[in-house]
Amino acid sequence: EDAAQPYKGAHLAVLMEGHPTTDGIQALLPEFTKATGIEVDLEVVPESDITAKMLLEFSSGSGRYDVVQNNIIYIPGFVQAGYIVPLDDLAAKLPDNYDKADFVPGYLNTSIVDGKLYGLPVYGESTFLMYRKDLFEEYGLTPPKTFTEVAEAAKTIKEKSNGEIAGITMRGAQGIQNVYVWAGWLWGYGGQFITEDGKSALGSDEAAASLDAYARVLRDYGPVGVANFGWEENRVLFQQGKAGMTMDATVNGAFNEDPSISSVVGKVGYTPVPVETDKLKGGSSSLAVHSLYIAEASQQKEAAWLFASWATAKEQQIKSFGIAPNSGVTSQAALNSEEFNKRYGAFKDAMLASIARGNPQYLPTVEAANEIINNAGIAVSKALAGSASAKDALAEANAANDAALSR
Amino acid sequence: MRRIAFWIALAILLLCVLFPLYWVVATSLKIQRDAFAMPPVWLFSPTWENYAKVLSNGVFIRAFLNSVIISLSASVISVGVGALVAYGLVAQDEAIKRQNEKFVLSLRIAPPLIFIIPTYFLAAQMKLLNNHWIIIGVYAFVNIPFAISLLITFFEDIPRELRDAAKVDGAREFTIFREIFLPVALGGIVATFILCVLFTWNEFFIALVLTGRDTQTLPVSITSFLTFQGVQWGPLMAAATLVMLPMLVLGMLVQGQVVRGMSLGSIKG
Amino acid sequence: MTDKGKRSLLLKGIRKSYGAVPVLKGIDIAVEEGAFIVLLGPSGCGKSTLLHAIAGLHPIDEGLIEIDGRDVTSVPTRERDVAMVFQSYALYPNMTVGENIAFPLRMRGVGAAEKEGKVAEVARLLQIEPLLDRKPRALSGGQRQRVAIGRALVRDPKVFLFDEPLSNLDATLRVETRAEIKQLHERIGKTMIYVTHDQIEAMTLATKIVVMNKGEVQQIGSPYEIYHRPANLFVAKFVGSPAMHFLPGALSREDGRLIFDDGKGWRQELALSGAAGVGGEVLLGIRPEHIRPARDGQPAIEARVEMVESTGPEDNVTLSLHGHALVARMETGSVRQGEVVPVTIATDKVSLFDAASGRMIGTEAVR
Amino acid sequence: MTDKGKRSLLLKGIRKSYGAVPVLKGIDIAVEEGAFIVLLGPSGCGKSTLLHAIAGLHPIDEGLIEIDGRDVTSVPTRERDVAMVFQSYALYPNMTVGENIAFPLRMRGVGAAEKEGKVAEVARLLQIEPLLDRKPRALSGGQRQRVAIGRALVRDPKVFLFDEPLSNLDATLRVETRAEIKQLHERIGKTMIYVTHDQIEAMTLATKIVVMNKGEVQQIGSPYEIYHRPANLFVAKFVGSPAMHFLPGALSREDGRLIFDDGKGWRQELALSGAAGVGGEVLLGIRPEHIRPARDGQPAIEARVEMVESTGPEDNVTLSLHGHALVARMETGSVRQGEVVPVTIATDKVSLFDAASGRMIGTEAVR
Amino acid sequence: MHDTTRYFYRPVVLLFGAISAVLTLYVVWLTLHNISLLRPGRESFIGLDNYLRLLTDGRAINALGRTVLFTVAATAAELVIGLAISLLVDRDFRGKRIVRAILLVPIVMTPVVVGLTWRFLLNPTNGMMNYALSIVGLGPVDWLGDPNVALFSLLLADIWQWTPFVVLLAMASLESLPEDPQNAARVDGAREWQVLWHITLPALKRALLVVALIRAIDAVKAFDIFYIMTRGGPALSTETLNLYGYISAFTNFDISYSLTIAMVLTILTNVALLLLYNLAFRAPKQGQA
Ligand SMILES: Nc1ncnc2c1ncn2[C@@H]1O[C@H](COP(=O)(O)OP(=O)(O)OP(=O)(O)O)[C@@H](O)[C@H]1O
Ligand SMILES: Nc1ncnc2c1ncn2[C@@H]1O[C@H](COP(=O)(O)OP(=O)(O)OP(=O)(O)O)[C@@H](O)[C@H]1O
Ligand SMILES: [Mg+2]
Ligand SMILES: [Mg+2]
Repeated sequence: EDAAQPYKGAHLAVLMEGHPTTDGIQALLPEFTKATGIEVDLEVVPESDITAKMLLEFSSGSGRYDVVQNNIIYIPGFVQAGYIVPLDDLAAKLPDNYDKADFVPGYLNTSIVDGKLYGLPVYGESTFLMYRKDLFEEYGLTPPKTFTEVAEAAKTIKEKSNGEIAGITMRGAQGIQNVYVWAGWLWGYGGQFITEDGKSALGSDEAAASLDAYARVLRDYGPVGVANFGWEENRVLFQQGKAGMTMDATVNGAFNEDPSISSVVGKVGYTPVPVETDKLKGGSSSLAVHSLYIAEASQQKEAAWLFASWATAKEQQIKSFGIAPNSGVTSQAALNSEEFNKRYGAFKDAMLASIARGNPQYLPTVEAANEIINNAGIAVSKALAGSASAKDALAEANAANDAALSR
Repeated sequence: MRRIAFWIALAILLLCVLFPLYWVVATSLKIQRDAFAMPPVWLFSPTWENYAKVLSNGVFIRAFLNSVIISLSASVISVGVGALVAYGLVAQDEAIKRQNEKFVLSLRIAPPLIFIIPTYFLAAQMKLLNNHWIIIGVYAFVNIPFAISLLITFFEDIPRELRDAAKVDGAREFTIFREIFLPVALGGIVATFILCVLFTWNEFFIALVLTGRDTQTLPVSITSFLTFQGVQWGPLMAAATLVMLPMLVLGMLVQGQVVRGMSLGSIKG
Repeated sequence: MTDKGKRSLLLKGIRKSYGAVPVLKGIDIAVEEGAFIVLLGPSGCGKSTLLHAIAGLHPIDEGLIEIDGRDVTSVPTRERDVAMVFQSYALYPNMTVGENIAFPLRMRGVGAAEKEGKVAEVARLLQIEPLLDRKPRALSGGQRQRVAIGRALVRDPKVFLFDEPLSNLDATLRVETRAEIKQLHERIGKTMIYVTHDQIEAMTLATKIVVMNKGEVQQIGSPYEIYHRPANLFVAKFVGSPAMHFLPGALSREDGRLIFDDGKGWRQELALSGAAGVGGEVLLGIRPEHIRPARDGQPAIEARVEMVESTGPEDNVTLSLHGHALVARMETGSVRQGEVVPVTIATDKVSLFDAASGRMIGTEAVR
Repeated sequence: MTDKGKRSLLLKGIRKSYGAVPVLKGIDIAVEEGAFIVLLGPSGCGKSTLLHAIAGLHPIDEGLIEIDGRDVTSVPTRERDVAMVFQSYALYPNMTVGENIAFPLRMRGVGAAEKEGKVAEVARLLQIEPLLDRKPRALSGGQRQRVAIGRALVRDPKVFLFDEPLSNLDATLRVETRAEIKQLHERIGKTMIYVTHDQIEAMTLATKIVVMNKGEVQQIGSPYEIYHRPANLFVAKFVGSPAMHFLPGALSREDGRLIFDDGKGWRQELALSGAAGVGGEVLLGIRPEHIRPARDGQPAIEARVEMVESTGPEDNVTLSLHGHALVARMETGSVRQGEVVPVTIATDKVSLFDAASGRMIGTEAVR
Repeated sequence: MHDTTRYFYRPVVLLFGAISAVLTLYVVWLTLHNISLLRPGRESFIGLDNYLRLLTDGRAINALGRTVLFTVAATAAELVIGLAISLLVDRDFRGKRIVRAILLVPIVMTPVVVGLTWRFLLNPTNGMMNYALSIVGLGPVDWLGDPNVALFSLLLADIWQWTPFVVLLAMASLESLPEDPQNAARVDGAREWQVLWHITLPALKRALLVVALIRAIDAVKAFDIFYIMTRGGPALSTETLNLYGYISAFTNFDISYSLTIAMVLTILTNVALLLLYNLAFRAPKQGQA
């Protein structure tokens, strides 16, 4: 065996989400193989289905995948089930590609459970409020700091534009879509998903107030059809200039500022997600991170670590701008690169601010996270459709979540 | 008058069918901004960029080959086995036939959920997860009942006397099946085959769970354009168009084999 | 029932019902080798069903079928080695005429050259050579029927089964094909079972005729026997066209002479053998050809010509004879409507039936 | 061609091909009201195609079809108001026998009571009453055919089209049904076009017979004309069974007497009218019934009996006559094989044909 | 009589029977536990709890109602429209082959793409449907955002996608029909629609019934467009039982409960199928075999 390539001949199976980051890694793989002699079979499946596939694989225990990628909200579940391994020892043994200090700290911290590192962030983002500077100026509005102000601004925009422009647009589609955005309101109103003693907290008055406000502002000043808006519809509507505000992921900034698809380039202001109260249980900006994990069943954990640390290293992240650019890089070096500033300068500061305030508990991170999100999504959807009051809808979700938590 | 009504009806029909297709193809040829413009951009200079992107992607090409291999093999097996079973059943008494047909139809009822999880565990045990055969087998298992139910219908239209005559002429059952039933019911066989191919060609859920990197099929591969950060509409639609083309060609080719009134003139009365 | 000679086909107590409808009610037929059996019977009496049973296409409910001494009752069709012309033709719609005819040979693995030769020969015989490349759907009814015949004739089976094979052919072709079948039979001597409604076919082809009615055998006999010595009223009525006339009356023997009296004034001396039922109620069966114009000097009955219907070669003449309307066959144009003509009855050829049982009780002496 | 009377059907220059195969090559037929037309012709000559054309089921390539004076060439079938018995029966498989027969009435909105009555009547007539509730596939061939007939007879259309309607019925039933059709025709006087291969049907039903060959009309005439004065060799040969014999020879007139000489020693005086072709090559047409046993005193020819074939009522006897093999019809049992019998030729009934053109040049005087 | 035809179907039927029996037992066994993919090794036998839970699960019962509504509506509409289309194109005209291939387009299109496309077409602000409506002065309709409309919008997409299935099979059936009975009906004075009603449709009956059954079965299991277009929303208004089962399995990872849902759905569908089948193919009367 070649001393410089101790893992030559290893054959890694990697499961990743369809994402620009993945495209970048895929394109760079030959370099990795050349450097280490490790062959990588990269399988790409859509983000929405990857968890199912991964869990089936983990529970069958066949050790088919060495490295997998997923949202950090699953970490507690995976750890508890013993599906993934801590990386600290590996990092100590094979530190070559790993530069802990280079990761955006907020991102890396999400992958640490009980002091142990379980994942390497591949990409991350937060949420912020986007508003139309031109309209705000025209109608004499200032960027809202509270949700009440959001509602007022939305009202003004809708009325002053004679209903031509929606006051605000947000995701309404049932499930992770509406929960992802509504969660900002929940936290911002002083609510939370789960109490410290592990009970569902959606029955609280804060939660009800936040949902009531969320539903009301969308019903009254939102666009037609918002109840089925996902990330895409929401983004497109805003970038076509048909809405005065939106709250969504920071990556949306990249779309707003892309002249090949957007008609609001340069007209958008970015500001953190508002809060309604100062008695917050957590921030109203999200911290959404997707990391690489090493499977417990893997027979070649060291090679797997080499790959994971290589794929998330700053060199690769910077190179990826030339392949499949995206604003979700996790390396500070990449964030500060010229390329990044050129592309995403317009919202970079707001983005970094949001990340800094980002709430890693933004979505529930317990074992039953998915189910809780699903139940909450139904409640949001019901309130939005008016088929139940915010309070009743949440009460139902609360009961369901309690059941799920106790299962 | 009637002719005009016919052509108008046909035009409306084609419009309804083709509009979404037009949209898909047009989007694949548009740059992103035009794709979502409202009012729609009817005139645009096409870009081949999306196709170039899809075709330069080795994964897509491999998935294409996987899809071809898997859907053709599974469909050939399904129609082959289905036709044999259908032939056997058509020859039985009414009661036996119905009883079996009911059973066969009921096999189609189970949602994939029910068998996908057990199958996954089984395949994992047998280390077959990255193997073409497991997915071909599952697709055959899913499509055989379907093929049987349809082919019984088509075989039943074949006059009983033909089987009798062939028996008198010294044909074995299998020969009758091959020489008479298959050709005479060709229209039905072709329709069934097309549908089986389509089902497997487009099936997503089973493929997602049971395929691995080497066996991934197009519908799974295509969803890599549905990312956490949005749908890559241009490449997705280009890929969708590319996925559709071979099926349309296949449809046209095999449907050309069908002759109207194949069984005419075979019996009197 | 014929029992002599080597038996090539034996049917014993064949019963078959469709659901509750009995169609064959115990058929017993024994066929010696090389016989040409014609099945006659009214539409729906079970002839086709019987052929299907022999071929093994429908399972029978009861009974025994032997071919060449082998019990084939539960042997599959393929192994019974019979050839059959189906009443409904049952052509293979996906094959050309040539392929249809060649099919049975192909199934037996006959070599290409022999196959082609045989197909060509059969096609020539049936005058369908120009059609060999057509599909059945592009054929006329008669052409289809000929293909169906061809498919049987091309073979050399143990038994031939023909189900009304010539019904849709024109007279000329029918005569020719009939002659070909007869020649074939004489040449290869295979047993043939032949269903037909054409009396001339039946009479000229058969070595034995089987008359069936409602799933039962009425009479088995040579064409001559069937026609001239019908076993019962049914057979007498069914065979022959125009049909036999039946005059009810009584029979008596006077001075050793057999006298039929219709009770309405017609007394007729008969020159028959047998005639057991003297004294009882009888039916006198007279066929059209038994009524003839009286030649000079013959004892004549006056008959009025009620109607003349020409069939071409001869006229069917309806006569009023002692108040009975009887049809006679006469030379074309020999009588005219309204005329009164002297006729005689061939009193040595007529038949007598028991009115109660329908059984034949007297007819001409056996030749 | 008949031109008198009101025309109920006129076919003019009908042409039709299947692909490159011409099937009807210019058919002209005019039918006066209430005629009963029988179409005769060899299998595949285009009879069914012609009926389909009249019914409007196949578009024709050329020509004109008029029904009751109205040009219907491009009128849909429904409006032509014809009833048809299809050669293939074309029963509705999903309907019972009763529903099949009632269908045309239903389509015309006939009331329930009337419908039931008519169906019952037709069923009785065709002896299918017990089958009214069965589906066609549970019927025998002849039963199916009767249902097909019933579906036509139940109607009262402008024209009836029958395509070999009785081919699968037994003789008795055929005679009865034929009589029913004839009666129906006499009663309602509707035009009927009737295809058959049965000569007796043709002769007894038709008011006019149309003989076709290869898509062309050969002769149109009354049954008597067709049989006794065939327009050409084809008609002479095609009509009549056993067929007419043709002796080649030369014709001459000696002392005002017409003499036929076969060149091999047979000279026969003929008592014919016409006979234009004296001196040329001719064919002498002799039908089987023109050869009769010579009565005492008649000029006789010695004929050797080569073969006797019984058809039941009579024997077809093959005679060797001046070296020619001729079939004659004789009374059953009147001659035996090997015998030499004296026969006469009905020299006033035979026909003469021009050997080159095939046209008829002389036959018996018109009655 | 000795008949080899049973060897044509017995082995396959037996094999399928065995596989499904084993599968059913295995699945039933799983449903008696509380298996979650997130809790490996912590599952326990809980008896009929999952079934009891389902009985009282309002979400599931509503989903069942929606499944029935969707299935009936989709099957009926597709059958009628599909039949109409196949009759329309069941004649000879120029370009028939092309038209037939084009008619396949909707089933040829990948379901994911169909869902996305329709989602886009039905987009209330940017979609083609509302654009078309606005041209004739109607709308906008909130196709997918209004809980009262969303299910019907999905129905629209489903009809678009699956009607060709009916068309393809109906055309194949039509092509094998004998012409004579239809001609006879014309001679008997039937108008074209009467020919259709009295002769053609009865002849197609079996094929159409089987197609209807298959479509109904597939509609019960409809997944792709639901998943892509609404994921059961808004306000659960498009959540069918099958989708609920899927969500239980792959969102909640509650395998046992999901299999319980799937099992109950399978049983209910089976019962419905048997009833429908027996109704549709009533035993023939005596002597008509
Ligand atoms: N679809 C077709 N394509 C080509 N030729 C055809 C087609 N249908 C019929 N023919 C030919 O047309 C001719 C006339 O057919 P038709 O059915 O009219 O004959 P026919 O006189 O009724 O004969 P038959 O007495 O046998 O019923 C036949 O020679 C037949 O082979
Ligand atoms: N599937 C069936 N169900 C009930 N009865 C049937 C069935 N098939 C035939 N039959 C009846 O059985 C009897 C005999 O039918 P078969 O076909 O043997 O008659 P056939 O003697 O050949 O008559 P034909 O001369 O009309 O062809 C008929 O009365 C017929 O109605
Ligand atoms: Mg029969
Ligand atoms: Mg014909």
